[in-house]
Amino acid sequence: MTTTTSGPEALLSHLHSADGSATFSYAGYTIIGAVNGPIEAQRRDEIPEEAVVDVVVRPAAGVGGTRERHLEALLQSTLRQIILVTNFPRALIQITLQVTVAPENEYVNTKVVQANTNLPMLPALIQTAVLALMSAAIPLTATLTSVVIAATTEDGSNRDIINPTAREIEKSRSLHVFAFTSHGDLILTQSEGEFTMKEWEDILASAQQQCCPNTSGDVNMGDDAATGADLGTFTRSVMEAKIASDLYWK
Amino acid sequence: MFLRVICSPQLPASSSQIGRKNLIWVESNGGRYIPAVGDLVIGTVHHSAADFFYVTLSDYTSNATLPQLAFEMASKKNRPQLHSGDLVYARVSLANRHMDPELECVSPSTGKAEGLGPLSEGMLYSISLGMARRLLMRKSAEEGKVVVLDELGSAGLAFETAVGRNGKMWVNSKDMKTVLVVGRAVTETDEKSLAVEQQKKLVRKLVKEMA
Amino acid sequence: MADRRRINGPVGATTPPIFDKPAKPAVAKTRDSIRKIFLKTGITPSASGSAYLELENPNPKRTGNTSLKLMHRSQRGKDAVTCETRAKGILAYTLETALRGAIIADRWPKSGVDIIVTVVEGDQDRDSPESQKDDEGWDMMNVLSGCITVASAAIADAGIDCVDTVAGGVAALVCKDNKTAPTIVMDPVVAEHGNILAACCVAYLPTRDEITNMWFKGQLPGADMIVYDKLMEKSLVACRCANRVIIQELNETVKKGQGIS
Amino acid sequence: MSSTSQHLLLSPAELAYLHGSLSLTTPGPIRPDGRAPAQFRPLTAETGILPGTNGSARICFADGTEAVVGVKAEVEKTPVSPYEFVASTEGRKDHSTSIPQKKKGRKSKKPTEDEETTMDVDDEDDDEEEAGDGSAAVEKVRGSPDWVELSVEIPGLRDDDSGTVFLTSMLTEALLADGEFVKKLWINRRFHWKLYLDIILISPPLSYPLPLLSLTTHLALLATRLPRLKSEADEDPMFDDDWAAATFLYPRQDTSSGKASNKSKQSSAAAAAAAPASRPPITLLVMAVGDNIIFDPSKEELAVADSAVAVSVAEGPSSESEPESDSIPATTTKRNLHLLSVRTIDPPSRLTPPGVPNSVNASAWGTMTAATPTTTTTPASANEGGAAKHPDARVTETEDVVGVWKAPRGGAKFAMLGAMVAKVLERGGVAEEVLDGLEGVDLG
Amino acid sequence: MPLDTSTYNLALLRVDGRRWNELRQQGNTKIQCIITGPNERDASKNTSSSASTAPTAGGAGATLAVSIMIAPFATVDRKRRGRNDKRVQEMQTTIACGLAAAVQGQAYGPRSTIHIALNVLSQDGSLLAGLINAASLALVDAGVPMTDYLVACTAGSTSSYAAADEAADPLLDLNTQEEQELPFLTLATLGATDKVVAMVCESRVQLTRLEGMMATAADGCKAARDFLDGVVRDKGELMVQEGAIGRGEVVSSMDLD
Amino acid sequence: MPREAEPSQNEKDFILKAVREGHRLDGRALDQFRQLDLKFGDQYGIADVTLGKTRILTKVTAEVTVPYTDRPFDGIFTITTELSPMASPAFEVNRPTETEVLLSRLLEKTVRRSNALDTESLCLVAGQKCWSIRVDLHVLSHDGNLIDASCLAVVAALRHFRKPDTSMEGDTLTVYTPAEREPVPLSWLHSPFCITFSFFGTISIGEDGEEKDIWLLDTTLLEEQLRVSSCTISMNKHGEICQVAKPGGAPVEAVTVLQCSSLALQKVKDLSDFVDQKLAEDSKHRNKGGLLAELSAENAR
Repeated sequence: MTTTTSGPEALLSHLHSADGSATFSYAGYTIIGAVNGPIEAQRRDEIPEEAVVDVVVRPAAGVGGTRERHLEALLQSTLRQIILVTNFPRALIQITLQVTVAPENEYVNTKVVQANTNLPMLPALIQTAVLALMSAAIPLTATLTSVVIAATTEDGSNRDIINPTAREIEKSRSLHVFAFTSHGDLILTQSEGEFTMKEWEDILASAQQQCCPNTSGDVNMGDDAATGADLGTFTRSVMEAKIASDLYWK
Repeated sequence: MFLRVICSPQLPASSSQIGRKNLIWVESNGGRYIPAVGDLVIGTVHHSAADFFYVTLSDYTSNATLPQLAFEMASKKNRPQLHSGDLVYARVSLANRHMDPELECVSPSTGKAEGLGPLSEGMLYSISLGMARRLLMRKSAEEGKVVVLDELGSAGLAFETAVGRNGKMWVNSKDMKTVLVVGRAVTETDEKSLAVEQQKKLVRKLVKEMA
Repeated sequence: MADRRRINGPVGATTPPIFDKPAKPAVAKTRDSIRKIFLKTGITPSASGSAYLELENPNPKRTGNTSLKLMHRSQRGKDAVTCETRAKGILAYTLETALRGAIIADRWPKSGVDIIVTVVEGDQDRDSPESQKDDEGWDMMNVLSGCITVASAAIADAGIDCVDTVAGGVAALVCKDNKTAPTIVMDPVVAEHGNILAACCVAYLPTRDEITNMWFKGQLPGADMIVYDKLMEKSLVACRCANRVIIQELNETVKKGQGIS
Repeated sequence: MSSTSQHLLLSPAELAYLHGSLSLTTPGPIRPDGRAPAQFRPLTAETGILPGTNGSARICFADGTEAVVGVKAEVEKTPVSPYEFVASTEGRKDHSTSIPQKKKGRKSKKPTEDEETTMDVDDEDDDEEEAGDGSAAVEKVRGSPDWVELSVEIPGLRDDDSGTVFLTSMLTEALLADGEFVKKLWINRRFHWKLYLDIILISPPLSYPLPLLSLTTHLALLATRLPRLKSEADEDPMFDDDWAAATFLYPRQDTSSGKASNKSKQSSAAAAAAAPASRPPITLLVMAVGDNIIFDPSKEELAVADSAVAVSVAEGPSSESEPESDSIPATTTKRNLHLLSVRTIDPPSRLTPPGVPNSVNASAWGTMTAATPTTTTTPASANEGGAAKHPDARVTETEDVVGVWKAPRGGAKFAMLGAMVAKVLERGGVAEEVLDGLEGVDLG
Repeated sequence: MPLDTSTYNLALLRVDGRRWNELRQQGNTKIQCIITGPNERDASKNTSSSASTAPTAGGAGATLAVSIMIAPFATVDRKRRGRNDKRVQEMQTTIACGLAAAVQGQAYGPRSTIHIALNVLSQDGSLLAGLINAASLALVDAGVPMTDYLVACTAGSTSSYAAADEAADPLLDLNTQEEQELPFLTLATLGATDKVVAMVCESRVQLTRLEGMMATAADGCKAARDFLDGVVRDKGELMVQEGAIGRGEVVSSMDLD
Repeated sequence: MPREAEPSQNEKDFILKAVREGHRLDGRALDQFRQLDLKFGDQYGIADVTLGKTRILTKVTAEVTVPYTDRPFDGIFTITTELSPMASPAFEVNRPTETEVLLSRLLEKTVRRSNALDTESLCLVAGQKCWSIRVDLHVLSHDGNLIDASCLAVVAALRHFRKPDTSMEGDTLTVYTPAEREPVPLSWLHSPFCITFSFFGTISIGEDGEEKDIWLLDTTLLEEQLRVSSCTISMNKHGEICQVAKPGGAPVEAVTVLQCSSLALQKVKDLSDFVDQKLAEDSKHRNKGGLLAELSAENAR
């Protein structure tokens, strides 16, 4: 039932000027993330006991608008939950997320200023941010996995689509984004459209299934075509690869 | 049981196992240098105040302080004259999340410089934290698997180096070309993450070019 | 961290409706009275002081909603309270002038007051003909006087020491049509009076009988001061009326407070 | 305001001295630069400095503050809206009525006067007909505020800086307060002049620039000329290319010669409704220290001002029929000044750091013996502990301590404000003086 | 060669305590320049936010802060220009960096700033050149030590870029009209030398044409330098006559605080 | 305020000394460019340029809008360069730094004012409808010579871009979606490139003590921090100068500028060929088709 064509791909620490960086592409999105920090925060921003987490989301085309600001707000509040902000008082951790490829709907000419929904991009942004943070070796309490699910009705029967395409989103009744920590806790949920509490719970369940199929944390559950890629495992393997390459000489 | 993974740019001086439960440290090359007591660092003097030098360890971070008396034989009467832009090789004497790090260029126990102090002339290269860590290992060749320096040395090049935990390497030699070669050798080893054999090849190549 | 970045609003702004003929005011008010004022303090718990003001309903109604924060800000150079009023530039500037006189600044060294006035609905009588847009100025006076009153209530509510509660009032020289002679009215409603010749808005400290801010504009005939003085007096009366409301409201608040303790 | 004029630091002693010397009643205030209370700073002025503009002027004060004003005019199509027609004609009629009324009989309203006023409305209409409005429609010359665009540029200040905005609005207000000015821009029913006034403070703001800017603007407007209209009635306007033939926006006249001369000029002027001999507004800065009223205060003086107001006046038509006119000595020109707008300026003194007598030192608080509070404690501050704790402190704060200057608190007395305005308007007063002065500048 | 700088107007020349200003007029281009300072570095921070700065003497000297204000009425058809118009900012930077090469900033110490406020009252071509000349003239007048005048001039080339005819002869000091039609460049040299401090060419032109244009411009610069020098000397004599020279000394001593 | 650490005195001295003797840290010749790479996205109008450690990504987008009233027969063409903290924390969002202003101005002059893109061809209905072509330039990694790399990226992206096809029946304008009709390329007139020369003072050659200016091409960030002045020359391979900018800085002999300009022509020709070749490769790739997924993966790198 998934529409994901290719599995997630990631590339870490490939930008030279940033402290940490990651390129993540999945479900039609390609996003480049860079993390700088901990660096000196500007006086007017600094928090005495904690690090300031600043998120910048930049669209591929056009200057950021309300849409990006909204995403930034969501990301900022989510990420500072998992970053050990208290480790770096008065410091600034700066996360820049550059969208390079967003799925285009072949059937409409998209305007530069897209007034359409913010949500579908969120999971990709979250993944990128987490990877970039790890590449920058910023202490985290947990990693995140996130998924977007569209609830659609086709010939009477309800159907939940994981990682829907632009086309499917158009048709969907409601759209939901969830993010879970690697402990399996729900850390972010955003929904828009029309849905009943019951529906939401079902979707939550399938999202949980998708993001953290096994909160117990053993790794041997790899990609499963039926449920789409297991991002938790993916994140882990990416990190393992990274560490391995860092310590190639050992 | 789930292991809380915390990535940190460098291993804390002693062991790889921290007292805290459910927590291990994973080394990685990336990230920004975070001062830890005992680290040897190379800093750039930013400016000097009444009895402190303010030293930059890395871009965009607040300066570390280096007391003007924390030098060998330094006294109220004769203090070292360091100007903005000078390089200094120092040890982190105080690192605390709530305060700017503090440096020293003298061993508090012996009162000797032990190689610390201003670095004149030469060239400063930026290297990854991982490479810095490897170069700083007691037996960098065996443990750290960096043989370029030894190779260059045995190739008959005369040069001196100092490595800072903050991802800096200082190279000096009478012959400018030598400095260039050493610099390139290390940085390429770092960027292309070369294995021992490749390092040797690289050195041979560079030395040939030089001649 | 404070978002200092540009926010592009949604594309395609909406314009307010314009009705082609002015709706007649529901209640005709005598020219020697001001519209009834509803004032309530302490409506925004998060702020250190706040107030809400609404005018009696004959259209158009104006409501100011002030929330106000007293926060410790390190301000090098200034060792006194400074008001930062965020509103329409000029309005804010004038309001600031009006309030600064009342606040006893040196009681709060090195700290600042942020006064945020939200004009929920202004007198801009949208349903009057376009041609009245020139009268924006007149309307601004009404809004300003409201802002002054509501702000001072909020300041008092915040317990910031003032020499007295400031109150704003407007009086105008109007004439229905060019046949009848112009008359002076308090608290003019732009829509009601076909044409306003001059108006003046003052911020007034009744007990000290002092004026912290005055804004007069319009065309007064000749060099004679009489009309001008009359206008001023009238607006002072308006201020006193407004002030009574403030005092009353504040007293009630105090009573409540004592009632609890 | 503190942003508009650079903040200057004076020692408490200096402040106390300034305040003291300025508030002397006998022999009157002593100003740092030895000026008389109603004396303006010497200034040099010239016009027509910018060939590319319709009018331009440059004034610099002796203290070095300097401003340049350029006026540019463009022909613009008038949007035809029924409302504007109605409103503006009314507006205008009312105005013409209001004048004679107030001039005589102090708002005694007898219908007869209304009669005669409507009459003089009519004959003004005739003027317009001469002025080339031959159209059958009894169309009155009218104007709309958005025919004028005024911009102020202060070095080092952003355009949206509140100070700049305030200045802009005050200058605009003065210009538009009486509907007269915009009417000068009327060409015919379909077209009007769009006038751009760009006011630029060249030097850094050494003192509060308002008066300077206003005077410069006034001068520039005096010097402003519009090409002579050649076309008839409502057809697309055609203009005389010959700049020499261009007519002044404010018709010139030697002040003594009466109506006749300027009447002829006027009929030639495009803006027919312009009342004879009317002059653009000027805005003066007046401040009060103690009981003294001081004009054109310098920065230092403002630093200790109790209150300051900006008063805008303009000169309206001066008609022979004025009863008072005889009483005026022949030497003083008959100027008929209108009060256009008054605004209190936030005196920087409020921000000037005060000198502190020991009694009010935070350390000394509470140690003093209580006296009866002279100010009302606001109910709020009463129920709020902080203020109530040290009422005695409040006393000393409000009491003046000799030799210590304190930032003024509260506002200005009603009478004082009135006096200030009156002083501006009085015959042979400062306003007239200034107007005469500017009149003197030859318009190159 | 015709250099239309004949109509300088020094009527407004004024020297007082800390401010000097100069009305320079080149053709119909009318520029006024005011030098303020040197004063505390941080003063420049809050006030002139839109100014472009450049450190002199490799950061060891005073900083130059240049801000250009183009009056809305300067051009034929009035246009309002935003403070941070990129074109203006570019010119500011060019002037700041250009002057930094000439000014002996170390006389003032690193924490001081010299503000150069340029007001364009009327604009008719060769704007950048005009601005540069005005600024360096004002700097000299302000008694700021400089190695030499920084002088600038525009040079154009007849016939459009497409035609590659070598016959096209260069011309000097263009006005607005010429600038719109012909390819041209602005050249700023250090005094009478051939040393190029700043060079800006914004139009499409054959590479072969460059040398000719530069040569012409360089000549123009020399002429401009001589002119500026003349102006300064005249004023010097004037001051001596008026006995104002004593005041001049006060001024120069004030600079050094 | 996050500030960039100044290079230490040792670095300054050493690099200058090395350059005077004709050496660079990475062993390049003084007039040698770093490894240059250019990749196109699977969507039209995305160019990803890598020059040593400098990396720049440009994306071109088109939309139908109303032309400016003062030029009814022209389309709208904008290049936006917003440097994000990604390149360096020194770049604050919406606080254009001097670097940014100069960069965007140079691109403006090089690409826009030199009519590389025929804006009249973007006009659909005079005074009513036209194409608005927008180039967004993202600096992903900043290690010097932003200008040259950016210019190349912009030109490449524009030449790679395809805008939706349109047709006019009577006075009704139809814009076809990619699904309906294959998009069409822009009408491109010439390809200008920027070459930036960085000057490092002079050395005296020969015993007559004649001074000669030293200059570098394609400087790294460190080198740029030490240069005394720079000069950017833009031209196309036909030897037409589109723009020359030497924004102040230490003076340089006029002769040197001329020498630079002729050398620039050589370099421009190389770059021009490089881009042509890459474009050719890409189109060949596309014609094969069916490899989009692969491409996208490639693009991510």
